[in-house]
Amino acid sequence: MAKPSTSSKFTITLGLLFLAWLTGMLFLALIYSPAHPEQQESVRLMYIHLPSIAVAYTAFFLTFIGSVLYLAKKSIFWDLVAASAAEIGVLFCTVLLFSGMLWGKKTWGIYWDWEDPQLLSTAVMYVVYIGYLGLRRMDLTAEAISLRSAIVGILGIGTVIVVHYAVKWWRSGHQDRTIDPEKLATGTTEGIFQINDRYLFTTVWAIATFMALGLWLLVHRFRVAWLERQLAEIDVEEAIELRRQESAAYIGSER
Amino acid sequence: MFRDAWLIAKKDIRIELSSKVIFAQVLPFSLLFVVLAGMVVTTDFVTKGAESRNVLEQVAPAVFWIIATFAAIMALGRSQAVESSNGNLDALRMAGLDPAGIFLGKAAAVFIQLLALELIVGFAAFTLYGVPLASVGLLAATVLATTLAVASSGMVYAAVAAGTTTRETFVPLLILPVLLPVLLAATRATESALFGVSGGWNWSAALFLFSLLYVGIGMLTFDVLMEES
Amino acid sequence: MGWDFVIIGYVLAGLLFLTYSVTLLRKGRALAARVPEDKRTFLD
Amino acid sequence: MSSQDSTNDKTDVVELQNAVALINRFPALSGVDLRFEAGEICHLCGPNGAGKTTLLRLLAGLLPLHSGSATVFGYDTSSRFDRRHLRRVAGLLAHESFLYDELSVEENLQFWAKAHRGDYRTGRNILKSVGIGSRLASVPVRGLSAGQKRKVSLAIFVCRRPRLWLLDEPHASLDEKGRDFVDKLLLRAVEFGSTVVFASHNHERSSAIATKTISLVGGQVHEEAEQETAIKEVKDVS
Repeated sequence: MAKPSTSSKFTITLGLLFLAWLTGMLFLALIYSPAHPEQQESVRLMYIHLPSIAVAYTAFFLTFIGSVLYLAKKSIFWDLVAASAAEIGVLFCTVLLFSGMLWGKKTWGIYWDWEDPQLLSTAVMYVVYIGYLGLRRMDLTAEAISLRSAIVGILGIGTVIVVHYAVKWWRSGHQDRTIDPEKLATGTTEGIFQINDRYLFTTVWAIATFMALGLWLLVHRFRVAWLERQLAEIDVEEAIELRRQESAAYIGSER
Repeated sequence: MFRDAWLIAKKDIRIELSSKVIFAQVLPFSLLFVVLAGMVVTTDFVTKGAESRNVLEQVAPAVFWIIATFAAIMALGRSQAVESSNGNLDALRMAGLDPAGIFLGKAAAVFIQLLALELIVGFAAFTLYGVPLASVGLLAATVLATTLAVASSGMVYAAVAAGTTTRETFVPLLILPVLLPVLLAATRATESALFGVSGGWNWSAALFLFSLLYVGIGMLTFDVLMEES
Repeated sequence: MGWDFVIIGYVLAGLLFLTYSVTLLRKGRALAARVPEDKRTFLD
Repeated sequence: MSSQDSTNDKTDVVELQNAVALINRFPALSGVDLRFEAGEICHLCGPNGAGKTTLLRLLAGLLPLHSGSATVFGYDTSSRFDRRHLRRVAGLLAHESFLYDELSVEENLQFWAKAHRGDYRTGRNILKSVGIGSRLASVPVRGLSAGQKRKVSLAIFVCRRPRLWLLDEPHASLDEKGRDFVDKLLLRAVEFGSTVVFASHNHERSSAIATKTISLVGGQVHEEAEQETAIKEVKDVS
């Protein structure tokens, strides 16, 4: 530990563990797992898509928890947890969206399916939390940012749920398409596991791997946020000192 | 609380009556949009179920509510700008008005302005696009519920960004995802009111519930949102 | 069939995570160097 | 609550110890020590950027305290709850007009008198005595000159009858008559039991009425001086 950094024994262990798991995951996903009879090789995209969903949802849920606890306890710790989790969530949501689009193109022949409530509510979720991250950079006092983003962090989850059901009911009024993508999606996942438990094993492994990555990133992101907070305080102390000197200099010049 | 709400609402309406920003700027813009959409969208016929309608007729509810959403964002921006130009937000804080009352008042003023605007734009759009009207009652209920939902939820998110320098560009980013379910429900309910498809009342009721929810949220959170920025 | 998109997907995801992690670690180092040791308690 | 005890003790209205307040991370006040009693007229002076406006905003309860301690009427300005109470008893005449440009003078006065639960008549009378009669009352504020706007703000400020008068450059952009009027108002306010703090660059005028002159530099109190002024005469008379 020569140079100061955000690493600790915990993150280094977790990081090494992740790298080991990642090696295993790549082997499982690209070699061990056979091609799917219907989806063929593109089933391998599922091994980054599904774990991203798991991490993104967990992260946004953590933002929600952090926001609630911040409002309840006024603790900066939970405020920073909420902020860090939102950023990690947006990162994994990016992976989730483009891996899903690639998979959709190969399987359904389209990048984007407007009939799928899951897809649309995920897109809304993405925008909501990008807005949340934008709010955290606003030119307000630290306390105002924490309070307002806690409100958005709590309402954010609600928005995603409401959008999900709204889209679902909205689309249900339309006539059925020849292939219902939702059925197809769930159908094939069930199919995957029925046909070959190698798919299931790989998926579970990949989820564990991504969760480890998510946690590792979260811890580091939190520490960066924490350091930024400390640094801001130090800067303020310095600024106060400077301002006092300014006052002393003025008095000196007067005499 | 209601005294404060009434005071604020009256003041905001009076400001609109003398400055006419919504009616001299947002309204013409919205009407222009109605005409543009009519020119751009094809009038080819589509078959949907047993019925056959032209595309313009079919998309009229969606077009109308998209225009209304844009108008709402402008009205909300205006509602915030009025308070920030001469530091009036600080004066409101000093006055010690009930935050819930301020929320209700400002949301009510936006509600009334939007409602008036939608009546004119809606009349123009549905006449020009030549749509039928199956149920006046449902249409009225939908417009009321939607406008209430837009005004209440929009006011909450407009206040989240209040006091920041990049407010004008930031507010739409915050508001649009929230307005998406409102837009969907309003479009479906309006389709139902115009073409006589069933299910419209459920959508109106859902919109009404949504707006009640946001009225509650606004009354609870304005306390925090009105604090020092 | 489908290997092309699989490779694109994996490479993009890998690059994204790698860039983010490296940026985060470097930022952490830069910040940690400026914060005195007694304020670097991380609560873990 | 501790604040309750000190409200009974009426002598100390403002008590600041090493008070630091930030404006966007900039320490506009870098440690102010200040205390004064009820019935004083405090004149704040100092170069631009010395922290006068920030001090007034802190005393008005519009700014959170960063560190140190600052109580006004026993309200602790580091608590959100206390600040809210403080704002009801303090009045601030700020640089900004606090007026709605689109509304007329009359409409502004009516709205703010009601919002502040103030006395509309008082405001009306003040407007009349500073020369904004019925002819100007229906003009939108947008069309007024800076000095006229200032007078309207002043009328609204007075009609809420604050216990603590906080004025940021009350003499600015007013004509000679207006300035005299302001001075008279401040003296009257003290007579009725309020406390006055005002920032001004106009030394001659200020020292004529102030009981205390506080000069701020670099966000700190540089000099504090008590003086014999007109207010003492007023007190002697009454």
